Amino acid sequence: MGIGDGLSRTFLSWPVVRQVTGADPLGRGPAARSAHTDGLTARTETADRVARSVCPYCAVGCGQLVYVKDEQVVQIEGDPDSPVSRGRLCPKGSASKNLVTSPLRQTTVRYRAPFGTEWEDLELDVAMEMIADRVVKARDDTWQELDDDKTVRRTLGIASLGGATLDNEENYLIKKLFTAMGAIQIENQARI
Amino acid sequence: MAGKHSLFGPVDPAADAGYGEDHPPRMGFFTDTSICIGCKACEVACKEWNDVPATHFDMLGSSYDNSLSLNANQWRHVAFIEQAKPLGEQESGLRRQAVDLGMPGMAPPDGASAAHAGQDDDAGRPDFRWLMSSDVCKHCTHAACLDVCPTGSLFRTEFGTVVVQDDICNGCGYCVPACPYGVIERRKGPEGAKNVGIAQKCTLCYDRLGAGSTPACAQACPTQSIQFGDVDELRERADARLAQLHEAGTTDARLYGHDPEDGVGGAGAFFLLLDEPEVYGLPPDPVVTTKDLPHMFNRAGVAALTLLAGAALSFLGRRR
Amino acid sequence: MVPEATFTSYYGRPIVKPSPWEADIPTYLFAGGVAAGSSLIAAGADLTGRPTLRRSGRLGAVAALSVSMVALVHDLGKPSRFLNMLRVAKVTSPMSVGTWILTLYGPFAGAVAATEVVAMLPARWRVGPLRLAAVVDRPAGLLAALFAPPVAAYTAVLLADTATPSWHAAYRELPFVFVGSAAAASAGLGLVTSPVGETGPARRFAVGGAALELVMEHRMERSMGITAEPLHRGTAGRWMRAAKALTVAGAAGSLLAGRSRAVAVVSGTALLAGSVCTRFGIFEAGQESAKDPRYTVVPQRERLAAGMPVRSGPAAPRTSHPAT
Amino acid sequence: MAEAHPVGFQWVMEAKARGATVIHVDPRFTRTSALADTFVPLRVGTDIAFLGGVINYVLQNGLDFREYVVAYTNAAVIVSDDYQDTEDLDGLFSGFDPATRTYDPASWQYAGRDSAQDGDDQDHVVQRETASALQHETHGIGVESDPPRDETLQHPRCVYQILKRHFARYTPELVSQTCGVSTEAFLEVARAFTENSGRDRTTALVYSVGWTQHSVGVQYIRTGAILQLLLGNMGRPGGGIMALRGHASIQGSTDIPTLFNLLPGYLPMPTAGVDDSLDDWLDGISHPGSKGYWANARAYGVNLLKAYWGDAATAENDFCFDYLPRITGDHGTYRTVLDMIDGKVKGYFLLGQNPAVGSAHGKAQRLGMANLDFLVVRDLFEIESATFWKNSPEVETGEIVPQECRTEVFLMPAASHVEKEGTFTQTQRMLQWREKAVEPPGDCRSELWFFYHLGRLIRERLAGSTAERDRPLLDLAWDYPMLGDTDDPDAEAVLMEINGYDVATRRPLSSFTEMKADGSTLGGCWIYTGVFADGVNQAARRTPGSEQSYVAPEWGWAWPANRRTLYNRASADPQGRPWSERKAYVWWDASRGAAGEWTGHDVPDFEVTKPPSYRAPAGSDGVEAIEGVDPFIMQGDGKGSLFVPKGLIDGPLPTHYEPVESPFRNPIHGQQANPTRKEYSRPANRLNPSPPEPHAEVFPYVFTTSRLTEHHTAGGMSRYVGRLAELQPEMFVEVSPELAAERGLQNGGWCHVVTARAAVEGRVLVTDRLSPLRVEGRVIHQVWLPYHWGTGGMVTGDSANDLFGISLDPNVLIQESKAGTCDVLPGRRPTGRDLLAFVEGYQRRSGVHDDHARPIVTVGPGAQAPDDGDETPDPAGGT
Ligand SMILES: Nc1nc2c(c(=O)[nH]1)N[C@H]1C(S)=C(S)[C@@H](COP(=O)(O)OP(=O)(O)OC[C@H]3O[C@@H](n4cnc5c(=O)[nH]c(N)nc54)[C@H](O)[C@@H]3O)O[C@H]1N2
Ligand SMILES: Nc1nc2c(c(=O)[nH]1)N[C@H]1C(S)=C(S)[C@@H](COP(=O)(O)OP(=O)(O)OC[C@H]3O[C@@H](n4cnc5c(=O)[nH]c(N)nc54)[C@H](O)[C@@H]3O)O[C@H]1N2
Ligand code: SF4
Ligand code: SF4
Ligand code: SF4
Ligand code: SF4
Ligand code: SF4
Ligand SMILES: [Mo]
Repeated sequence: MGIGDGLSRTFLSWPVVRQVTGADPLGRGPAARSAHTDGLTARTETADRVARSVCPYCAVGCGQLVYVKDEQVVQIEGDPDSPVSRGRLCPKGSASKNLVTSPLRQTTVRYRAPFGTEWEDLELDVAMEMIADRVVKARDDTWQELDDDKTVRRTLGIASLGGATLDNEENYLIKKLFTAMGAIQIENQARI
Repeated sequence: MAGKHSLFGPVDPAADAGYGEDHPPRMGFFTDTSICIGCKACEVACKEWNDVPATHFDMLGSSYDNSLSLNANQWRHVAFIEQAKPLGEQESGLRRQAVDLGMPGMAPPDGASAAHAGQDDDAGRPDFRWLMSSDVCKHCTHAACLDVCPTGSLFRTEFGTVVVQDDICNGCGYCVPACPYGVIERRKGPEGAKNVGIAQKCTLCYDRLGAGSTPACAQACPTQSIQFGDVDELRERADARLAQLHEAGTTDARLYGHDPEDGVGGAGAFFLLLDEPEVYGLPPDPVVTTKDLPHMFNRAGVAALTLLAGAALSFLGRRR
Repeated sequence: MVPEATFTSYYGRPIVKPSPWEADIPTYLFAGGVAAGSSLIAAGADLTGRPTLRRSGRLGAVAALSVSMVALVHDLGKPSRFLNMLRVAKVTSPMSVGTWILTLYGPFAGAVAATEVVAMLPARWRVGPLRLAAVVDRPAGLLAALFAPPVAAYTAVLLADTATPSWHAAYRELPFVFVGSAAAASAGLGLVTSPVGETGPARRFAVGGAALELVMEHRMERSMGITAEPLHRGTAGRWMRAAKALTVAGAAGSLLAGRSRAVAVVSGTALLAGSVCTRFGIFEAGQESAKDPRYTVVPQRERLAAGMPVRSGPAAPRTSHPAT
Repeated sequence: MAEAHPVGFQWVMEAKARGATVIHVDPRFTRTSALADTFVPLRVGTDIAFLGGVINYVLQNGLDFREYVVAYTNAAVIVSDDYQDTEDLDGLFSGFDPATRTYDPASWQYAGRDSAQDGDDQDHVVQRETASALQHETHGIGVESDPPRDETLQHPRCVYQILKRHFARYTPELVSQTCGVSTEAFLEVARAFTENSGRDRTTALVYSVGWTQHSVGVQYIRTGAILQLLLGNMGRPGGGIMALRGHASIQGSTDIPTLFNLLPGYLPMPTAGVDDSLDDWLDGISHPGSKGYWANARAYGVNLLKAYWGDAATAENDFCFDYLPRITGDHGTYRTVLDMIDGKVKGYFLLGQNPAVGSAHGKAQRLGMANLDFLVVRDLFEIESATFWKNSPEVETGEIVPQECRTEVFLMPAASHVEKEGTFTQTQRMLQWREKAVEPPGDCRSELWFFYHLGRLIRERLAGSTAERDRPLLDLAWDYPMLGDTDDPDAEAVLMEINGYDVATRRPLSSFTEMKADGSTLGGCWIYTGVFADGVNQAARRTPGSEQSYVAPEWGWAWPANRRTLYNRASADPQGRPWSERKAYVWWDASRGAAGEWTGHDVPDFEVTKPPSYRAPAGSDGVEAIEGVDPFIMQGDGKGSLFVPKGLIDGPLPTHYEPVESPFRNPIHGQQANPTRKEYSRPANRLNPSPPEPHAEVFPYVFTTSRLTEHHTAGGMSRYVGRLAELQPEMFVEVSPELAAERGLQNGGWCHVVTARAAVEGRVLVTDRLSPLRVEGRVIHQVWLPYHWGTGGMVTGDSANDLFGISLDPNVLIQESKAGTCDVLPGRRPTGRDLLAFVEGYQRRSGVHDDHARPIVTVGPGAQAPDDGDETPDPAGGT
């Protein structure tokens, strides 16, 4: 019969027997435990690796530990070693796993054609080529050599906004490329 | 081992449940609400760790509390109480106020005076405070939920905490009305979520404790309003903190649930509050229902005998 | 009426949670009572030679038991795990105790019902093991009757052993109310199903049960303080008023039912209905008392104000803060 | 701080536990107020008056830290006798030109300086256009080293006395009248501030965007700086001014700027006609004759150019200086958005920013995006800025018709912070390296990948071009090691380039002092040099905090030179001794080294072997001119600036101006609001009238916007994340019970807030946390809104930013999004076309409907004249 934790378990592991024979007659503790309970482990223990990271939300810069199992992020929590945060995270930092694993994350390129009413799909490399074409064209079309007789060598036809969520290395390449391109309306959250 | 305090009174719950004397120390929480900033990190961290579903997407209009209560999908709940109340003043026992006390919009000060904003030089500081407090399962020394559970799903761990075994619970729901704090609840949904139909509540992160880690909520708490540790030591810390606050003039600070002599034999998760418990949605003098169980069974036994006797008498009577 | 007590709460939200139970559970309470009472009646009828009353009692008991088991399983959040109830035997859990009581009671009630069915078969079919029926018949019936009173009584503890204010506060009297109700209802069933010639004990049982129920219910309310309020309000109030009327009427009727089969049927039905109403009324009142923080806070506050917090230690209560 | 920097707030709580007094000054009672010892509600936009009152309290009662003030600030310096104060000119300083609404700072100079030979100065008009104050954040002021001084501070024209006169009017009564703060509360703050400052105690000032998002934002912070200098709190432990910055790497994106006016390391973008040659550009930075480390600007500039253009950059071609495009004025984001509406911009990249929700004047943002050739949105989610053509409020009103909107949109999925490696620079200038945990899903890629490959594709297209304009792209040093299957550039290699190395040996530089101006070293951001000291990624250091001192120097790396507190020389007295034992931080130890060394808990912000007694030889400049008692080593005179003779657009001292939209007449001066503010007056940017204009009463209430702990900025990282979305599921509006009664608002019901731009709705939250204030004898209601909602995500709602128009601080071009006027009505707002008509009705009633130019200057010659605001000439000019 299906008494106990499964057919394979023996009569001796029937909790009632354990109640009668053990130190837990009221069936509150050891007698009541299931095999599953005995096998519980924290997933931080079973992770394949832990990456030391930093919270992506605000500038406090709290330390995060990112636990990975089977190439999936299984837990993100505060890094107790961090002298900034001492292992603590606010609700946003605590929601970081939910952020990176959110089902709403965009994982494919979406394209909206001029006058379009819906998104279309686009291969990543096609999109890259198309963007490169458009940059080159916009730059050519709006190139400005002089302004009021003063040399400016630039384009005011290309602008960009954003950077505060990005890495220093990324901002460095962004500014470097745009500057070489002659695009100057490069802005980010520091302005707002 | 079952003993004279197995149903009521101070006891080491893990030992009483049969873990022997060399079980690890009892672990629990001291939540010092006087330093809670109401950030809800505890709510989020708990949900992330325990994969508790999000179900509630309506604004409640009750200050910043949109999580409603402790329930199957909310194992930590941060209460927000806005009070027009003179600071540092002593509270009387029973407040002479209406049910909806402290709610936004209650008792607006005289429109014209605007005195509570501290406009008039002699009006002093704003007589207003915003209390925040993160509530959780109390991991009672005498846990009604555990006592009444007919399947042994709820059990006492070696750390003295009270945990549901999801693989055992049959959803009888008995633990729900048994809890004197209204903590545990059967998960109703959402569809597709795990453990629907099963009683759910804080496990005090039993899996993490086993791994030597701090519970997710306490680990996250930015201000250490939630302090995790050995209950005996936390009780000392709480006493010290209370003394410190009283000395500093915060006379309305009081401990809640720390007393091993109280109705649940002391809570494994206890609190420092700045007002009466019921202001925070906590019962002022909770008692584990099974304290009265022997008496109840007694009465039921007499009743059963009465029934038996009644039946016998009915048949013993004159045959008609 | 108790004057409206002033109290504080958190946005008027409940403190304790109402049970997640629905109509299943009062149905279970009712059916369990009917089953228990019926087994007693059946045993009495068996011993005193009232075959129809015996049969109706035995079959009624097993039918009611089946209803109660269906209701119970239906109520489970994970019905597939019904048998997990038998994992442990917990004396601290009225539901576990009840389960084991039912486990003892059920087979006997079932067996004796089976023998009754066997007895109804044509004699030539009663061959082989079926012949055993005649042997086990009376012992099984007596054992079922022995285990029946706990079945009727434990459900009161089931409700009372909660933090639901109007249930817990009733714990002293509720078992009597429930056994009274069980007696009245099962007797009602007997009145409905048996010829007047056999129902004398049932009528006495009915009157006694009804009286016990009504008297103890009255005492219960007086001892409950503010938590009696929900018994008078809303749906619960309507159930309770109907219960009282039906039970009184049913009891009165059963005094006269000795002569008229029709009166017996009507009053028996009234008693059954009265029991249903009692169970639903008390169930509902408890649910309501849990949803309103007043019933949790006020009694506890009163206790504190009287300087009598619940403490295990020495008489002088340890106060945790100046206000208590 | 508890709301928006909760984990940082643990340190405030810890300080409080150790006995610190915590004071919170804010228009509304927040989570921070709940934990503060004292909460002082004030009217939004009046902090200069409030702090000015504290300064006045300090000066009137002689409570300044005199030894510190004399030695370390410019209090003793004597200012030109041409200088006239706002006290003399009713709210203007000397040098104001009403036509351009700019100041000529010549009269603000230190005495004895011949401002005529001020050849290296950028034109003040240009300065305002180019947000030059941001450069001065680290540039320091270009003043000469040795101005005349009166160390008794008695000279009537010494800074101290000017300050005293300037702030004399900021009495407790005036503070009370202006800010709506009780004099008692004000005095409590003033006392707490002063009693907790000095040798043995320090007071820290913490601010964030409650101070910056004003048309006088920079001067707010200046006021704080003056106070902290007067009380001797700068450069000392537990003191200073803590700017709580915003996003994870907002500091990094300012240091290595994606900003129009800056290059990495706060080098300015060259201005056409000003920075014509490498020398012009570098002299403009180093201010020859000034003290300090900017004297080495040539090395920093050359290293950057070498990092950009590698081998192509040689001494002969001025290291490709001509490859840098030139700016000609304001190219800020708001200006650019208006240009988009005008069709001048073809392509727009959004790199982790959501202006459709996050930037002021949401409608202008969205209409601008609807008028592009192409838009590239790189984000984790399908944010509003990517879907404006589909579900924006303008689609509802018919202002954007999808079938008629020509913008081509590419939504490129971005890799998250765990899917790439790199450094963030947090608010205390500390770089922390993140390890990559997993590969990004699907087509998600890092910006590093995107920009590297975009550059590669563009260069491929231009390969073989002989056009001169393509040289900067073709000569670009664009060669990084690739990692993994997706060809990700190696972030560590990029960080190495940022750090800089010896070109010949590729040895990483350990300090910017190793940078050479001859092209033999390169480095992309001089202030970051040292992050790769000894070839080790110092930003990846993770010595547990518990195993080191409280300064925690071995966790991450802080610029410059891993220094955790700037200007920490000031933590010792002029002789180099700690001001007190309790507050010892960095001090001179005569027994160390050959002839003594600076030492202490932190890396000394001073040449280690330069003794306190060092005096500069006459005629010296640069680092040599920094004397042993000059802690502010980036300033041209080595002193903390109480008075700023140069570098600020709107005056050498802060003075109270009303917010651009205010129901009140400026109680202090005839000049109503900041006269030099940026205001783009055009039909699309109508501002509510303020006194002395008529009809201000149409918008009787003050509103302000800010954050909730539970959400993040424009909501991309919270409204799309269930765990956060459920915590604050709906847009709401906080009002006081008094206002609720006045306007019939029900808690939990709906209301809508109206300005001349838009009406937005939200649920009502009636709360005592907002209280009416009494200002100038009138009761004023303040309304509060969070700005986190938009049309996308799991929880949607109206965007508070739709309520704002665009008016900017002149120094840094940051919008005034902390103060506006509005009306509040019960119920839901009209929808569709009715909404447009509804808002237009308000415009009519308030008189801003017809082509409306508002007076900006309200005193002196030119007062009350309609002002067209700041339109720049059509830039799509010559080729
Ligand atoms: N939870 C959360 N944290 C965040 C963010 C987030 O969106 N959510 N964003 C991050 C970013 S990008 C930034 S920039 C920071 C911003 O951090 P904060 O500046 O702290 O953020 P805010 O909430 O916008 O504004 C702070 C306070 O300024 C007050 N205030 C408004 N006007 C005035 C005024 O005139 N005077 C004074 N004294 N106070 C005024 C507001 O009432 C508000 O309480 O937060 C970062 N951290
Ligand atoms: N009314 C009002 N308006 C304000 C303010 C205010 O106080 N009041 N505050 C202002 C301030 S201080 C700020 S900073 C702005 C913020 O405004 P925004 O910067 O526009 O808002 P965010 O929602 O932070 O946008 C950042 C976006 O970056 C995306 N993201 C995150 N990580 C990455 C990444 O690694 N790569 C890429 N490509 N994308 C990523 C996120 O999904 C998110 O959509 O709002 C400003 N607007
Ligand atoms: S955890 Fe919170 S406080 Fe810390 S960095 Fe992240 S968002 Fe900021
Ligand atoms: S608080 Fe309730 S759920 Fe928690 S242990 Fe106690 S009785 Fe059980
Ligand atoms: S619902 Fe589950 S945990 Fe609760 S009492 Fe029933 S079996 Fe036990
Ligand atoms: S201890 Fe664990 S399960 Fe309990 S509230 Fe905290 S995080 Fe949740
Ligand atoms: S995490 Fe800590 S501070 Fe934040 S709400 Fe929870 S208990 Fe309060
Ligand atoms: Mo920000």
